[in-house]
Amino acid sequence: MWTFLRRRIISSAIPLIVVIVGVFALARLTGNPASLYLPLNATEQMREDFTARNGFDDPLLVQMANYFGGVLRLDFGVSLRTGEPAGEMVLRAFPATLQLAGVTMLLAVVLAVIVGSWAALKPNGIVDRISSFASMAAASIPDFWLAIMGIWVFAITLGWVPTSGVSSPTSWLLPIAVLLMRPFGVLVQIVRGAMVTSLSEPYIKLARSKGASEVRVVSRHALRNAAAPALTVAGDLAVGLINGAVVVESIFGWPGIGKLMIDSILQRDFAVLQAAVLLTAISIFALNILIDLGYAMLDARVRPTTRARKRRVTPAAAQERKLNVQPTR
Amino acid sequence: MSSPLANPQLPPGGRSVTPPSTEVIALPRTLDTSKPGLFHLLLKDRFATAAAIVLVLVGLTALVGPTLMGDLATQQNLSATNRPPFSLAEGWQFILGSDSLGRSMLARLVVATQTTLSVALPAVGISLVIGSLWGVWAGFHRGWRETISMRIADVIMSFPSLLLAVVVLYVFSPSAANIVLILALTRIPIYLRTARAESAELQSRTFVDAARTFGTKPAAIIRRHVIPVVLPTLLTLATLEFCYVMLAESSLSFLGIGIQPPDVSWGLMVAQGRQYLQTAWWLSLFPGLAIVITTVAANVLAAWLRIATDPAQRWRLTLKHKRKRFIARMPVKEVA
Amino acid sequence: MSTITQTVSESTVRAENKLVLDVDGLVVEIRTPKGTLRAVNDVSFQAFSGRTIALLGESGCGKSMTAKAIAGLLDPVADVAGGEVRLNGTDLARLKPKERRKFAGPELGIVFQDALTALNPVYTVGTQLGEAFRIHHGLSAKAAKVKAVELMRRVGIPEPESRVDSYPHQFSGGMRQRVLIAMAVALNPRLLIADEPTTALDVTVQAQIMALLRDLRTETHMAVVLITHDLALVAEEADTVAVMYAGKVVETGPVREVFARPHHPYTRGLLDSVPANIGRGEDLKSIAGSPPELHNIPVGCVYQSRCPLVQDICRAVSPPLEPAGDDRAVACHFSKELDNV
Amino acid sequence: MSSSSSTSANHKFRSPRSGLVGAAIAAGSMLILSSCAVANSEPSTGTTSADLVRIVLPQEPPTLEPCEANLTSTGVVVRSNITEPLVERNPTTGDLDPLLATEWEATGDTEWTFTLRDDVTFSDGTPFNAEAAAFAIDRAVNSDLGCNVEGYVFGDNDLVVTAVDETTLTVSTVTPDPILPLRLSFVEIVPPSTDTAAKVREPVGTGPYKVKQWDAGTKLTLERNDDYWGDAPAYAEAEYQWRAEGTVRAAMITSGEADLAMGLGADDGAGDLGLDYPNNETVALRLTAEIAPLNDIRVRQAINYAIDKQGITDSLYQGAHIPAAQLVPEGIVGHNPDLKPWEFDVAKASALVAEAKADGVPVDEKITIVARNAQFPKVSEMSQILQEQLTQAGLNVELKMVDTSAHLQYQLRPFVTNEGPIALLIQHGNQAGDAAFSVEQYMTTTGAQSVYGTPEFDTRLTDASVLTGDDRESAYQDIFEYQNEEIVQFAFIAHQTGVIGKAAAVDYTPNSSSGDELRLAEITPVS
Repeated sequence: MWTFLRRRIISSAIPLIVVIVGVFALARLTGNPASLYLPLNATEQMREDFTARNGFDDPLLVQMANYFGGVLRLDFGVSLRTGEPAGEMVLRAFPATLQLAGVTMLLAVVLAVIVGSWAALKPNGIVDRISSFASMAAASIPDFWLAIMGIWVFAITLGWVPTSGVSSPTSWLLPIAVLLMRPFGVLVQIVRGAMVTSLSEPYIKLARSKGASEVRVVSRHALRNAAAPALTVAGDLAVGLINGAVVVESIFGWPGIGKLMIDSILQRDFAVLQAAVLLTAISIFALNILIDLGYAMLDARVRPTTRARKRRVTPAAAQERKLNVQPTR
Repeated sequence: MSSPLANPQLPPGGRSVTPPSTEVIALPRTLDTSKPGLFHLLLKDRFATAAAIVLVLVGLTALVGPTLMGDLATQQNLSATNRPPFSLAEGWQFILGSDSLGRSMLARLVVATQTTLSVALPAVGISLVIGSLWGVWAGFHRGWRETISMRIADVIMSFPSLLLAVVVLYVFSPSAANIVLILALTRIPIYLRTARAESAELQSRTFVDAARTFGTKPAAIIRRHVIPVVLPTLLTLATLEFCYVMLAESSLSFLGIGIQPPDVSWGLMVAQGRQYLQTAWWLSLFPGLAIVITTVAANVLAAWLRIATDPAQRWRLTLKHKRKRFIARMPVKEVA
Repeated sequence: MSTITQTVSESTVRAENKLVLDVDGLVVEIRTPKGTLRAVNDVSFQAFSGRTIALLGESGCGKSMTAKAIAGLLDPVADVAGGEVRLNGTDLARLKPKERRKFAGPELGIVFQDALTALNPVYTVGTQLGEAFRIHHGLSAKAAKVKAVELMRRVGIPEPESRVDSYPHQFSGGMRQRVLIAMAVALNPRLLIADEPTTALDVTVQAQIMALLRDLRTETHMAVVLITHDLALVAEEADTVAVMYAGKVVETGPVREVFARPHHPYTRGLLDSVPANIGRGEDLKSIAGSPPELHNIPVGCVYQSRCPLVQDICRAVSPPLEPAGDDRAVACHFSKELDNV
Repeated sequence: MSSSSSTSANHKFRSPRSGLVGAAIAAGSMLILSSCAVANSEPSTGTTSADLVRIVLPQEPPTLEPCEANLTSTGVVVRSNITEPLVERNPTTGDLDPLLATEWEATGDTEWTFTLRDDVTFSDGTPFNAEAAAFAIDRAVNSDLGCNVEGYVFGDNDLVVTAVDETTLTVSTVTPDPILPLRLSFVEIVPPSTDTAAKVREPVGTGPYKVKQWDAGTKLTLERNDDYWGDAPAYAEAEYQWRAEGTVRAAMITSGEADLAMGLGADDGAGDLGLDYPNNETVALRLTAEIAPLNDIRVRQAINYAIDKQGITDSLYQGAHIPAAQLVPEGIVGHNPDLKPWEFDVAKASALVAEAKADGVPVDEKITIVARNAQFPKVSEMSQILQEQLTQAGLNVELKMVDTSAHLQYQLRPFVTNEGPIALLIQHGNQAGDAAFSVEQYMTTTGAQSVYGTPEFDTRLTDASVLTGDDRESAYQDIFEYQNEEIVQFAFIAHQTGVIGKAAAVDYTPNSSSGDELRLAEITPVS
């Protein structure tokens, strides 16, 4: 298990570095932010001062070397916009997104498992048809539009929840509901497909032949086997949640990392953008490792302990299972 | 003839003998003999048919709509802005109301169809072709080619695609072509992973081995034996990706770096209509509905395609629904 | 029908033998795209404690479907459309699912064909073995595990204490099949259905598995229904046999007698096709043609298209299963003539 | 997390102070959150109390550094609330009013003398005196901090600031500067304890409020400065939040979650709760008059005739904007009340274009309208109208929407020069009240935001800048007339009107500077 972890971490480090270098280079290509931060009538001298002060006139490689040197000392640079250390800003915003995304993902999984399993019990039954349609629709509504509609209906017209902010527990409802849609929609279809497959496997018959109740058959035998494909897509969905968080956090004024990233792109606040990307990428890789571990825990056959039959399961490798999933009809 | 039991030298549990059965009664096979055409199958499924009709209509609209209504879509009338829908008072063109510049919503939706599709289809197409070929190649050869390809896929997938698009579109201006390219780039790993997995599995199969034994070149094996098998899965995936790309385009428009005015796409219409939500709801509702309906139709069709292109499952589509206590519900692996 | 079952039971009942399973006129229908078809058509047989009855036939003849119907494990597209399945006098076919579950395990066990797919890959063998005890006896996980170890020892799995925590994929095929058998006999059922229990195994392991089943039968006096297409296996293991063809029983009787003097041309055809029954140098015979497709069963006798003795009556009238001598029954218009061919 | 010992906590819900997220899914999928690190323990929903006024801004202030206060997002919080300048401009009358300085006069060609109040202390207890004022001006204008106010108001020239005695301050310039007091109204006064090497995020000042708590990303709370030298403001606390979407800000007013919402658009949904006010912003097309076909004045005139200014105002802004004829609106020194907007006359425009074409001007050359996404409400709609109307006049017009950073490439020197003729949609706000601030930037040949000028025009501009009083006023009025007749670098569209959402429970009358400087002291509860 430790060998597996170590290999996984080492192999993750390379993509991580590639992501950071890529963002660093791309960000520099968006142009010198001097005009954004200097007065409109700033002189050439002021521009040069600004550029030199922030090191934007060094060759890209030197800038990059300086940056990575700083990162190794946990110095992520200073935000152009606020003058605060970028690392601090990112660490402050990160928990907000983590909480939002965590609760959303948890709910999405729980609800999708319930709805997906229910639908899989009778493929083409009424529950199946309704949930299929609902899950497809849920996954295809533009999130920003849903967010504004949600505010209009539930906050303004009905007055049930605050429009936005993080002021009260009920503030969580709308952002979560909006963010929930896509992962829920996708997961319902995955769970349903996996459950249909799983429920038709011979081991379900075996369980029934032992007199296992329907609940036991579904929850213990079918679901445990269906969990693997769901877990596989969970990683990609979590990355997708960051996309959603950009939009949702902007609209609801959620002080998270999605909004911080988009703001820092708009404001060419490179230090903050890089720190945010770094932290996001690290957490995504951590998540992927957790998913691998979860995968191994769920299914002994892919457990990497047995060196004899080593079969490393990356989410990529696991992707092939996803395709074995039965279609939604 | 002698009785078998009069044959004591038969070793206990020894030579097991199978009766000379020539044919196994398995439903899929028997029905496969009738080979209903794909189109014929489609007609049997009401939902899939409806979905297909929707998509064909959307496609036709995109093709001919702009020539019919292109002028109408740009014709401004500042004295008749934000007219509500479902009224013929202003003429049939305004059946879906008018927008904030007094242009016909109907005409704009029609023109937007073309823009939307001309972003979504090429983006899906490019990523499908590149991702699939790359994946098949990587999976077929395995080894370092596979490893490196999968690492690249990991890199792209581990960075939120929307943010990547935002960064890239600030570097290069947000033109339709750039949007297509960046969306295609971020979605390549999806096909790459799938194609690789399928191809890796196929390359170990007997018929591929057989072809190898005959000295067929890898490229030819891939072309003749691997791609035809992998294609249905990838096409199904592409249908789903079409939805994703449409949504991504609308999110980019919301952030102000998608399709730029005066061009118009559904996503842009939703994004721009959001500020009129309380005064002119139809500005964002209709294009939003267009996105949802098209997406759901594509989803339904993808689901259907997945079954229809799978010979082992195809027969299920011909199953008549029976309103009985246990309607046909689980796939039956075999009936024996 | 009752006359037949009567004769069979009278002949096989020994002093301690009791009627365990009484299948009477069982009909199973499958819904398919081309309409409903009968996979099992009016099948009747009985099983007695301490005895083995074999259902013999080619793939698709309905024998497995019969087994699933008895065990209540039919696929959703299939239904029991008629007949009775009485287990110790209770008609299982009429029970509600909840009631029926009480029988699954303590009264009725089933051994599946392919142990690899039949065992749940994500649970340890011990967990799965103990499950029946947890469900029916309400044992704790710990107590169930103790029972699982006992069971494993009983079916001859070496080092059960250490292997109880292994996963199915870590076992060999034969061991997996033992596990499956252990699971079926965990609660000492009165009836054991063995559905092609050795098909997936190689020859030497087959023998071991069958020996195990035999021992268990002797030990617990359970009735065994052996589903198989293997004539040798039937000859070795079964007391009585019911030969099935296209969803129907065409001939029944004590194995020894049926195999020595088949009354039905199909049974005979089967026997002739066994290499061991043919002298060196003779041609191996096979039955020409193939069984009718279930949705296309002809009027009259189901075997008419392949039968060497076919006459006009066979194409018009379906021969009923009628007594044919001691403990035997056959469904053929010309069973008498068969001996003379 | 804040100590939550707010004076207005009596009616508020307080959740347990655990640092963990407690998420539980009860039956019915009801989500119960006991507390969380991002959520404040003081939800501010509920009715307005006289103790707290809640304001929602379009964006979080990047910093509260007073020397950046001419940035709208910073100034709207800082100016006249946390810190104060020596003098302030009355947004209604345009006059300069005393604030920390009671009197000021020109005591030489290049020297001004200010007399300061003697009863003022900073909120940290340090006394305000001439030395503090000199320190603050030095810090903002003469330091290496790169303060925004330095570039915006003072350009390159440093000031010589001298504290004569406790209450007397002299400020000297290199060249005569008749509007130095106005320029100094942008310099917020900070105590000498303020960092000179770096900008500060949470400043100390002499204003009626001081920073109480800043939960970055979430909200910013100011509390009353009890040692304030002037009248105590009505509200004990002010709470700022920020939402990017205008519809959301408007919704917070209608749902009672905020008392004032800044920067709304006409259709954002504030309804009756929206207050219009002139915000001193003017929208215009700036034409690259040296690139064909825009180098022909007839084409530039045609563009002016082709734009239906009234139509745009009526259809997009419900008539609240005012069709413009010049760069500054009424109320700014130099505004010419006699200038009438160019009439909307497509025929005339077409005729001018045709005339130019006949003379060989390449009027078919593609002209690009460049506009900035989300610069002001309905900017994209306006751009599309402009494109359509210029096309109607017979020009070949394309529209290009860009983001702020890209827009600046067009707006500021060095300009984008390789994209042919460009009509840049600009929004200019004159916060200072004097036309000089506008014309220096937009009309001189070398102005940072000017793409065209003539030597004669430059002379006029230089001459006007040193004049005072009525001479100054009429000189600038002439300049605006001259631009419309001889230069035509601009096609003016409208003087804008801002919308502030205001809950019924508070009293506030917005003025032209409300968007840059929202004075909390002017907000009172409805009695």
